[in-house]
Amino acid sequence: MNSELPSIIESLIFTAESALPVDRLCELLGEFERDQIKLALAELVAHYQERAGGFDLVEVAGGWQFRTRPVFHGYITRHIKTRMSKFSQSALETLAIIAYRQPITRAEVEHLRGVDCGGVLKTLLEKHLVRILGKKDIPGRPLIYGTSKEFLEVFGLKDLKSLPTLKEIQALDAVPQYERQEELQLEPDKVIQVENQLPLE
Amino acid sequence: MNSELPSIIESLIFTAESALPVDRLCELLGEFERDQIKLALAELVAHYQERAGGFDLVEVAGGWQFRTRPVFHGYITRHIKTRMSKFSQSALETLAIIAYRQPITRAEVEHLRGVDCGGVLKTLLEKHLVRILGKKDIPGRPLIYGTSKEFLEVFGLKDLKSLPTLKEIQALDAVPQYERQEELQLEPDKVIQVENQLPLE
Amino acid sequence: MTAEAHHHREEHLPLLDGFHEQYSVHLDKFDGPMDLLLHLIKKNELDICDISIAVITRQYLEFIKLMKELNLEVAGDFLVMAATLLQIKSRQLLPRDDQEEPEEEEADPRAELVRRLLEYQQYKEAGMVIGARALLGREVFARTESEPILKAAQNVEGPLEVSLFELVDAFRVLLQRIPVESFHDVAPGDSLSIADCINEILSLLQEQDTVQFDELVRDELTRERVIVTFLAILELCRLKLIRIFQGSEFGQIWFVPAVAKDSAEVDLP
Repeated sequence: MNSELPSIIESLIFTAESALPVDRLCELLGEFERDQIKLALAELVAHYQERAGGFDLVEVAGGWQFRTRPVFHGYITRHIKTRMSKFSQSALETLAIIAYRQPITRAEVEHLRGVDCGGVLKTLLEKHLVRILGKKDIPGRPLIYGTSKEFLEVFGLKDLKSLPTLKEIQALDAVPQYERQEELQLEPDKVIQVENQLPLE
Repeated sequence: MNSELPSIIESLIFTAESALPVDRLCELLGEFERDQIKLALAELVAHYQERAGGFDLVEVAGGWQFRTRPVFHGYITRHIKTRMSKFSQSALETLAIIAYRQPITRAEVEHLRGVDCGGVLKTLLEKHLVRILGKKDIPGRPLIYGTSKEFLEVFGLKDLKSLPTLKEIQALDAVPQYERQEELQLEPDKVIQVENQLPLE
Repeated sequence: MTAEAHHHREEHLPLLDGFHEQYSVHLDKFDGPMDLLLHLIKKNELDICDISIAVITRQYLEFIKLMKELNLEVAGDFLVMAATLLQIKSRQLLPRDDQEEPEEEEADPRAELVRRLLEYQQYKEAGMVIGARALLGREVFARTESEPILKAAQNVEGPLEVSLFELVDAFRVLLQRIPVESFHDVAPGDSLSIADCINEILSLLQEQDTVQFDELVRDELTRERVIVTFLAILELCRLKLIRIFQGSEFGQIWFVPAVAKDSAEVDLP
């Protein structure tokens, strides 16, 4: 095996605009065998994992990319503005429904959430996290939606299969966890008390 | 010395938009001494030099930067051919007009956009997204344009019928129908009536 | 919340003076009726599969009442759910008619709601799990600087990166910019299938000099196909792109390009 191959691959991944799929690597490096390339890649991944430096070599959206390790984000945001604002609960819910149930229509999302989702859907489309897949072959031909490559990139997922399964999520819930929502008192006169105490159970 | 400092510095240089001067590093990492920072930086430089991988940590224009090693430039420039080409707003607009109003002549596109579209049209033809459908039997016999099979492929459409209509996109913002419906009666006394009439289990 | 709304509320609810901000934050936490229902179920320590509709309905209505007292806009979705709850409640309370439908198992009127709640809860939790990941651009960063040797290079080929939404949105923005009268006939609904058909006919005419109507509908002789094809031909004729011929009455319809293709030269700079 060419001893420089890992370095060549490293330089290609380093300079790529987005995550570099193995297929494209093989295309770019036509003079090497696919097996050689995969072996060299594995070597690189092992190196970065062991070293645990400022960044890692990770697989996202079907490709390989260097990304900083999450523990350092507090330092990085001192000079880089965070692009992503925190997602609202409704955005996350809608995104989850689309991710797990795609292809899905707006009406189906709204039936599951019990609320109008037009605004949220538009925002997700504008952020390129969700995309229009086409139209459904039913009367009215409604648009159908699915998640995009950017969704995988932003959430650091290798592919849709690497989403936690709903079963796994349910198992998480079985473990008692603190109520994420603070108590809401419905009797107006008691409201004030609650607001002042705010004890989390 | 903080054993994480080299990694922190590494993550900062990695994410910087241009070469990062030592002064700037010290500014960003106010909790560390300048000497510590310089020492950690020296450690990093030594690491990359010794490793001789795909890229180096080098000092350019008074700052520190990761740069691929020149020996690999022959490989790196191969990227150019597979780099994703982004759409300019004018190309997108022109394509949208052609997609939604085909068959259409160049003059009609230009009338709508209010600017010359020759260059954009040529690019779209070269990218095979748009094709010449024929000639129009009016003075000057202008060419008429329409979208191609590649256009459908790029956008993942089955046919032109699957293009979302403007209405569908605008509908995302619209207020749902039922909000304009009459208010549900929720007056407290009425509710209590219901409670009183019906025996509760 | 607008300043006026805030003011208005203060006049009417001196009781909650000074606590509006926090309170409205709480109200905003509910992402719709399903979310509110789940909260009420949890708060009452009920099992989703065996909820007391009476208790939940009462508290749900109280909540909506409170929202109204606070002058918060109650979205239609909340009212729809209120109606659903009241309907379930009344169905539960109806005397069971044994004579009429003896063969049918007595269905629990709550079943549909329970199923929806369980499903909603699943996605709500999935959303939280997804949201807890380290996100690119927030906790995790990729390299932004491009390599100097690549910066200079122009690229002509390469896969295109654009979404369908961007395309429609570009068209939408364009329409906002230009005067309405020049764009009065924006393709409504299915007329785009006529565009498909036009595209098809013009492609055929590039390969052969003449096309018969029959040729176009031969493979798919449906009412819709015939009508769409006919409309496409009329449109092509109107646009002066084709000429139509008919040999005899009720005879075969032929069409040819309006302009011979050999005189085709590109009119681009």
